[in-house]
Amino acid sequence: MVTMKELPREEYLLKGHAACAGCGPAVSLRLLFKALGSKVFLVVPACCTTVIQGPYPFTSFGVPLQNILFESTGAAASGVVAALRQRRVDDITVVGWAGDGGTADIGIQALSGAAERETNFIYICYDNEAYGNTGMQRSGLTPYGAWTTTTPSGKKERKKDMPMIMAAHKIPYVATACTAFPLDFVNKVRKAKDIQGTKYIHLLAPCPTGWRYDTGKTIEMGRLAVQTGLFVLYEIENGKFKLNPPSDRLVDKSKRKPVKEYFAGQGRFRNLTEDDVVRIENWVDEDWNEYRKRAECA
Amino acid sequence: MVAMPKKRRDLPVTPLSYPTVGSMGKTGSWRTFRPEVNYSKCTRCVLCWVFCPDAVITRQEDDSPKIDYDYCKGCGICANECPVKAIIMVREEE
Amino acid sequence: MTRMVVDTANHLAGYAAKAARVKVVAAYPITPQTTVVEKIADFVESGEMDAEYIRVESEHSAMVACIGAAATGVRTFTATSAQGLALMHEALHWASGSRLPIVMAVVNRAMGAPWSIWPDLSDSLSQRDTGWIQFYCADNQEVFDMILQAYKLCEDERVFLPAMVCLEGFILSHTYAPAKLPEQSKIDEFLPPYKCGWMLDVDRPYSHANLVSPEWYMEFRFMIQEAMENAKRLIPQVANDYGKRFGHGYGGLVERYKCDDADLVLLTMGTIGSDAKLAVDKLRQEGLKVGSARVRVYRPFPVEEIVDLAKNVRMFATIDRHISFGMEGFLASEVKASLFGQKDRPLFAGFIAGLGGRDVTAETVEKLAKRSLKWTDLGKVEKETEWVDLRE
Amino acid sequence: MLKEIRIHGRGGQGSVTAAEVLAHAAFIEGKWVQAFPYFGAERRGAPVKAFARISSAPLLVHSQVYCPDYVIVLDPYLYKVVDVTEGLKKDGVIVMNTKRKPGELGLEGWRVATVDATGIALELNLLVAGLPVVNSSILGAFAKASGEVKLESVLQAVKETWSGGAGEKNARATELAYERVVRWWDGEG
Repeated sequence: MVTMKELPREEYLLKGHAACAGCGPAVSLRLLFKALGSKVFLVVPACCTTVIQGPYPFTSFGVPLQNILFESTGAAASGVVAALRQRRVDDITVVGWAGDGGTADIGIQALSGAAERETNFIYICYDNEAYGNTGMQRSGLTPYGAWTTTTPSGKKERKKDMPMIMAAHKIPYVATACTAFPLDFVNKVRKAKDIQGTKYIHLLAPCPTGWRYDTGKTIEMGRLAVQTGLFVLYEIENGKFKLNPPSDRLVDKSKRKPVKEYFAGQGRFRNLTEDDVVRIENWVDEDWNEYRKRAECA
Repeated sequence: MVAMPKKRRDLPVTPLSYPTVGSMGKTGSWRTFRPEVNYSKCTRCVLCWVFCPDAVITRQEDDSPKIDYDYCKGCGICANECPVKAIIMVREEE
Repeated sequence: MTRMVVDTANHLAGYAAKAARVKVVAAYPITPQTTVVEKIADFVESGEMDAEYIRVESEHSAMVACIGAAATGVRTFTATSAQGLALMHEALHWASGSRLPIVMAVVNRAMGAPWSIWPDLSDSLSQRDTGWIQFYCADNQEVFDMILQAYKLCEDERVFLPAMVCLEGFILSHTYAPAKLPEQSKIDEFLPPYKCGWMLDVDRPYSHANLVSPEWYMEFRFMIQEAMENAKRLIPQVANDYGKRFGHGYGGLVERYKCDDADLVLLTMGTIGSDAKLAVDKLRQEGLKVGSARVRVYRPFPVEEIVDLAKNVRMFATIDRHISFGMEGFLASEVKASLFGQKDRPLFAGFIAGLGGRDVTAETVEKLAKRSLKWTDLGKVEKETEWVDLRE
Repeated sequence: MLKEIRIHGRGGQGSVTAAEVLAHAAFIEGKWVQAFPYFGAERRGAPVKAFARISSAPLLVHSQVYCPDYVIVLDPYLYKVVDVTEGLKKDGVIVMNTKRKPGELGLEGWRVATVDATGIALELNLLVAGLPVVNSSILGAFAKASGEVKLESVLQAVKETWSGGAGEKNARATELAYERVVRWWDGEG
């Protein structure tokens, strides 16, 4: 297990990039490169990262980056991986880096296909729970009750369980991560790098612009998402489910912070009613029952 | 540093963009508040460096942070995350 | 030694991909394209072809996987038809904008609704503005030859564009006929290893195709237009080179047949151009001065050749296996546009025929020619666009 | 000279393969050839058509065959549901897999050659998925009845289509059909 100080000093996301102030995905990109170094081909569909690069002829990325169509990250990565294999190159890690819309909505077909074909790459969904690049519209990963520009009174449906959808593909590695737990994320990326086949990491990456909190609180929001049990850190390695710290200590409901603490800090949840909160708490309990059973089985 | 093309003949066959510090310019101008480090309080835990979204904090020899104000957007994550409150956000001077 | 084989045009497309030493094939099955990719799957599994065959989950992904592979430095191939091509549409633009020399066999099939599995050119022609070079074939040999020539052309640094080699479904795709396959070593000499204007590289990292502001976007578009003009110049050269090396082979922008002294020239695309020759022979026997010209390359469009062809002709008649709803056949529009600046323009009539696989026989073409000749004598065209054999 | 052949069969009987093998045999003799299915979706058991063209000059024609010189019928019952004579030239020949005589088939006035291809397949135990294979043998009958291709060429094409033991067996069926075909217009019947 790596420590904070052991993270390499090299930066492959260069300063002066075009992310919003306090951008969770930007923090995560830095961590991604600290995990993998520079021998990476990044495949990026339309998403905030398209903009983070800055405009031609400049880019803030120090690794090769193929911008590709919104719904096609899995397919583009498949082509890159096949070509590398034909060129007998085996020291480059191919990473698909896509947002929640590009993963769970428009891109789910290409991702599912790539996973079913056992394409050797890491797919990271950086989830800021809405279409951030186009100004915060609802996605399949927007949580219940959250305001977006297309759900002005709050989303009426629940968030898709994307990592479990990927686990159903029987790929060798599925993990969740959060920007607020950098070492957990780095370790998971490094573990994924050494596994053959499709590896899926679902990364909750808080977004001050869309979630409506102070830009300084990005890490705090991520931490609360995990501490309240709303977002759970786990990994499924060859079908074996394992809760990771600190989520592994939250099976006991009394250890979890009240979900209200998470909602209170974010403007996007301002329309939540007391009933909504109770409903969400019940869902969290139900979900945790499932996680507990899975953890016990393993 | 990548040179800005001037004429059509300077262009590559398709848009290829090269790694550049300041691809979006000097983003320090986006700032309203600036982080200031109190080095006597700093414990060299490097958390501010880890969590900086803008890669503007470098770890000095002794692991204390150095902030590049040319590019720091002033988001305040470093101040918020510093366990000993060694970084505070102060209003930019006119 | 050149080898003669008898096989379907779809299988010959597979042979051509193998002969081109394609490294990555990504494709999704659709009638009538399927036997192209089945052949390639056989080649890859038997080890006759050292390539990766990515069995993608859609045509959109097929094209994007080709883009990813081509950008990573290898030669790519795919094939599709109709709805599959339409699904690819978005990615077609991405391929040409990325200046990747991907070659694709388009096995022409009519677009639905309603479902049709039979041929017409509406699928590929409606991709006209995607920045792809488009070749149209009239027999099995031409399919094989043009796939190899397409790679040679597309990988030329003056071009760096993708190309479609179009062949009509069933009429060619499932028709078993003889073709010559040149020796592999000679093909290797003709077509050296893959070349592209750029590729992903960890030693020289860059972002490809990130945001381009209005300040530069137009210049990149102009460069594609320039590349198309270059392609127009290079297509006959590539064909000559191919012909010299292999002693046979199709090529050039327009195939002319008995046009020199013709009063009437029938302009066609695809296999109708082959049957039109039979009609021309028949009409010539009757003493009628008719020729035919098959437009082999639709993008870039051979404007100069059309202008040249028009010089001593009294009338042009196009036969389009396609309709641009609300206007006319695409070939009709392009031919007329080509001639707009000319002083003495021939009379013009456009025929719409063979949509959705309706058979266009030599007799049909003969009938259209005779009607056009009547108008030539009259000095006036009675109906500028006519649907052929349309029921009352 | 251009000769056009239409083959009638049922989906699964190998009508398209028969057209291809026939074209291949003529190709071996240096002819220009085409073989193609009726353009459409083929369903197992349903009546299907395939076509072949044999020519001494390169083939420019790409339309379907409307007035064949020859008709080959793979299935003995098909004549009841399909007009196998449709468009057939007046002096055209029908080569049919049947045990019956032309008079019993309602084909009076046509030049008909018959062979019991199903019987040959059963005799040789030439079966695929339990069904007798008749497409290879009928081509032997066609070679004899039409004179358009030599038996040797058909045998070579058959062996190139089916390899190994299957090729030998199919070739034997072709030979037997060549020997047993009856050309009724020659007064042989």
